[in-house]
Amino acid sequence: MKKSFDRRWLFLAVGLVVVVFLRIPFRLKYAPNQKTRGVYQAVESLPPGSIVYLAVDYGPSSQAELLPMHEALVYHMLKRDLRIIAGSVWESAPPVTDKAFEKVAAVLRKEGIEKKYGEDYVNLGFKAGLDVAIAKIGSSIPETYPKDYRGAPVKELPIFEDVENFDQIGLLCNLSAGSPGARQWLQQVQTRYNVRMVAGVTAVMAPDLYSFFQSKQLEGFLGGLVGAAEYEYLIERPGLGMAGMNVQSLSHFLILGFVIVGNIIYFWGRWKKRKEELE
Amino acid sequence: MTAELIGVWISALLTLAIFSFLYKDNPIYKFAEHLFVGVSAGYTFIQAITGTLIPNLIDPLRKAASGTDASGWFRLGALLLGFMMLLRLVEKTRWISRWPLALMVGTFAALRMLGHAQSDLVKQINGTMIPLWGAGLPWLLWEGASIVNHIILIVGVLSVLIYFFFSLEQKTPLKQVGYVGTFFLMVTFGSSFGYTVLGRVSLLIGRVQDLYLFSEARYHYASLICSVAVTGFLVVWEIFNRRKGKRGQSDQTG
Amino acid sequence: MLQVRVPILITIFVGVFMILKFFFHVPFIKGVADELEQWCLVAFAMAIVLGVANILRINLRVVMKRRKDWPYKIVLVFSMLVMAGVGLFDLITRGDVSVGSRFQYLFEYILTPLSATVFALLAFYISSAAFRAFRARNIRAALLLISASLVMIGRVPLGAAISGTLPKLADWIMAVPNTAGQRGLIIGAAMGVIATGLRIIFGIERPYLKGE
Amino acid sequence: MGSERRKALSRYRYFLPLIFVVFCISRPLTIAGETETAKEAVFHREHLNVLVALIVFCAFFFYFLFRSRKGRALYLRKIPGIRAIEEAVGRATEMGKPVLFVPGIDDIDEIQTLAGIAILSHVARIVARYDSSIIVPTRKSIVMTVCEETVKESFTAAGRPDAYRGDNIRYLSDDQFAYTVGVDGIMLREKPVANIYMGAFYAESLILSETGFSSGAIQVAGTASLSQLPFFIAACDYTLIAEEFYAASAYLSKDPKVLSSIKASDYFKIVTILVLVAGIILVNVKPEWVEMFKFWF
Repeated sequence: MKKSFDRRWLFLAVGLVVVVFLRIPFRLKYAPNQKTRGVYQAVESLPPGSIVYLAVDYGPSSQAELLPMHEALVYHMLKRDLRIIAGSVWESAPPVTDKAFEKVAAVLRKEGIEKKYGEDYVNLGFKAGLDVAIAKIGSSIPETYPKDYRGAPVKELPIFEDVENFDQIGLLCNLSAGSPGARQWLQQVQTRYNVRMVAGVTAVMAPDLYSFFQSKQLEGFLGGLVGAAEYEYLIERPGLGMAGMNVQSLSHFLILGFVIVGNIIYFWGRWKKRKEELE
Repeated sequence: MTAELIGVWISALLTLAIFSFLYKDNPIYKFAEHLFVGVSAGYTFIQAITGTLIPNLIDPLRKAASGTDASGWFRLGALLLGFMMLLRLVEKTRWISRWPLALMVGTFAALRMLGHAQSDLVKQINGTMIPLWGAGLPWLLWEGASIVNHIILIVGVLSVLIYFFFSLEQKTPLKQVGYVGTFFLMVTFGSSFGYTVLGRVSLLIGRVQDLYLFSEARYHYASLICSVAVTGFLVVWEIFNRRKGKRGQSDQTG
Repeated sequence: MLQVRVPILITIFVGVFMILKFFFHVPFIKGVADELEQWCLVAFAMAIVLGVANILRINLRVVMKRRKDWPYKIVLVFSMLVMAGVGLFDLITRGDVSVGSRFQYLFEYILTPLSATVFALLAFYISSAAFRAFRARNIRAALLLISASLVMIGRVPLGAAISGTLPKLADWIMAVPNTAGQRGLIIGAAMGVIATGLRIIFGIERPYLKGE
Repeated sequence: MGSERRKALSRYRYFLPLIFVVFCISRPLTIAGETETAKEAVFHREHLNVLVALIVFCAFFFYFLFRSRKGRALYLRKIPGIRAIEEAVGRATEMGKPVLFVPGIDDIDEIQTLAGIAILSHVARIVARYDSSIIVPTRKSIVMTVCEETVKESFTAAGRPDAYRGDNIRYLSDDQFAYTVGVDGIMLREKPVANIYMGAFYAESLILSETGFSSGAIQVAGTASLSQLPFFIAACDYTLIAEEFYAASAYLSKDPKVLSSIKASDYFKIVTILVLVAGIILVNVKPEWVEMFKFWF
């Protein structure tokens, strides 16, 4: 085994693949799995006018993974005339929520659909208290958030006309990058109030959610950028997720190649050493 | 607009400065590194004030002082604890800080222990009591409940538990079961490795997408100019180092 | 006595109190336990001052003695003071540090790109680890590698393009053997937590004050 | 302080939890009748299972404690990673380089941090005995404080209070990656030859172990953070997995009191497995009883 190999060649290879292929898109075949389809079907199944509670629990450092699916979900929901109440128990999340709403509203405006703040969507902002805050939101939304992120009393907002708690919420959708996140929402709200729930999480968190999907507590979930891309494919609106998919695919194969080459070198070295010992 | 423009330029420069570490440890990187450590320490400091001290200490005390909620006075105890922590700064009174430390350790050890016992132990055992026969399950399925999947699940959980058995003597048959457990552990680690690769590559894609965004004309090609500047600096620095002779040992990580 | 015994008794007392709160619904116990939790949070926050003092002490000493890399330490201390100063200034003048404040500006354009980029470095390190560290030294290591590879290619569209079975296989690995291993690990770890927790509450293990 | 009083106090130490256990058992019995009618039950019924588990655990614990006091040795299998810690410190001494100990990146409210610090106290003692030095970078200021206390006490206990250097227990930064970068810097510039990672880890595990791997240091890791274990397994010489990690401080201390808690968790595990198997059989044979059985979980 060559010890003197400079690992910076590997860095260069990865860097080049990402930088170059981000600008050279090619068509890929998507086969969204049950979890992704579950999220899509959950959103599709809601009658227009239903209210979705969007729990945004991630900050700018996880934007790369979660913002694409965040935008796709908000787009899909608003386009289907669902109304969204968004809140967060992460301090750095509310600006991200605002950003996603503004961006999607602008896109819809271009398509000729006008969506209004306070009527079709609202950002409640941050609530301190971690798990405890989630439990409180579960018992009463307007009591936990007397004012929205812009300081307006929520009871005066049209969207809150007949919303008290999760009995009036059609779907709970959680986007999370850690704890508190999907697990806590499952424990504190989904189980207690038996509300329908879907989630979108970072890839590192995704393996955790398989058992909740199996136990049918979650109707579906999106894992990482791939989940976002599959969702964009389902709603037929390519975005940041699909834009990154070719690089994502190629990088995985590149890393797989590294593993294979590394092992070939390793076994070759072992074989040579054994041959030398025999001689 | 100008504030945003300056911000974008700073972001682009700092992003590239951190990436320059991939070449080797260098002054630009070190600058960014120390900036990062400093800024985040300052950030935490402010977060502690706005996130905890104001809502959990000052607000209740203020309420108590104004007479609306007398129970707020209890928070003086918290203040006292905090001050006891700060007494560490003086050598003579250092030991006093052990009291609040003991309090915190005791509180959280109990809280976590109970939390784990409830959510991890009990719930996971409950989740593993699954039907094998009689429930009309299909034999084999890719997704969802099937007899084979359930058998594998149960065997996996039990064998991993046995692997963690510390009183196990050598050469007992149980040892073999524990060995099977390690197979399950390795598959678990492998799959979480796979998913982690997925996530990290996505983050890199996110950064590069940002750099492409910053290289647009409206930002005056910030990332392009910054990358030329960073590369230029590295070249000059490298030449300067070589001239200085070989005595300067490099901090190369490669 | 005051230095060793009292802390141990405090730990035991508080630990038992928290356990009582978990099992019994008595308003008095609940009230005291909740208040204790709040005290801990506040003491935590006040300890940040200690951290800052520590940073100042260590770095200023390096600067004074002109040790290696001392100019960078000035950058560190200076940026910390600026960030904290801007935050305090915002707090006093605006009353918050949320969107639109100078503090938020520094956060968005300095801290966010820095931390996100360091995160992104992980993609490079993973590829290097893949090449140099992930060896099929034995059957178990081989198993780790094979399952990692299947999940990696099964989850991306390019893998699905190669064969329709790959995504299914990747999903099966995640849902069945992975879940089994996770559960075993979680249950085992919970027992470790209980053992450690009890040791601490009973005062047998006191990491913060060893020796008597 | 008089040894008499110390003895009395140390008995008291076990007495308190005992009172608690008795209390726990007696309370629900006396109030069993009223719970049905009371609007808010005094005893949290849904937590009964945890209570039973804790009582079983404590029972095993006291049984083994009692047995070990009688002088019977407790057998535990060997864990290679734990021996490796001592070897790593030994090598650091030979080369005159420091040992780096990372107590995870979580705060003191995480039990993994506490377990890591318990291990630190043993490692620091070995370091003091070998007359080597130890660097402990921390991410939380309270963890720093606790580590200071721990290392100082360990050096004192080893008879080398003079060798303790406060500068080596450092608070780097609260930000995860600023901290990581700081530890990387220590690895590159101060070149420790033994890196020991014990505690809760997140994304930084890969960066730390990769940098350590390329610097050629001996690396021993221990964590119960499941998603980070693959990286430690790949890049470290030895890794303590989940429960092994929690047991490590007991192994290192060789104190019968601590060891008996490991024994207790082993026997508790047997009970768990039996309950699990019973549950699975019940689910299949008498599904109609399952709800009653599962009520306990």
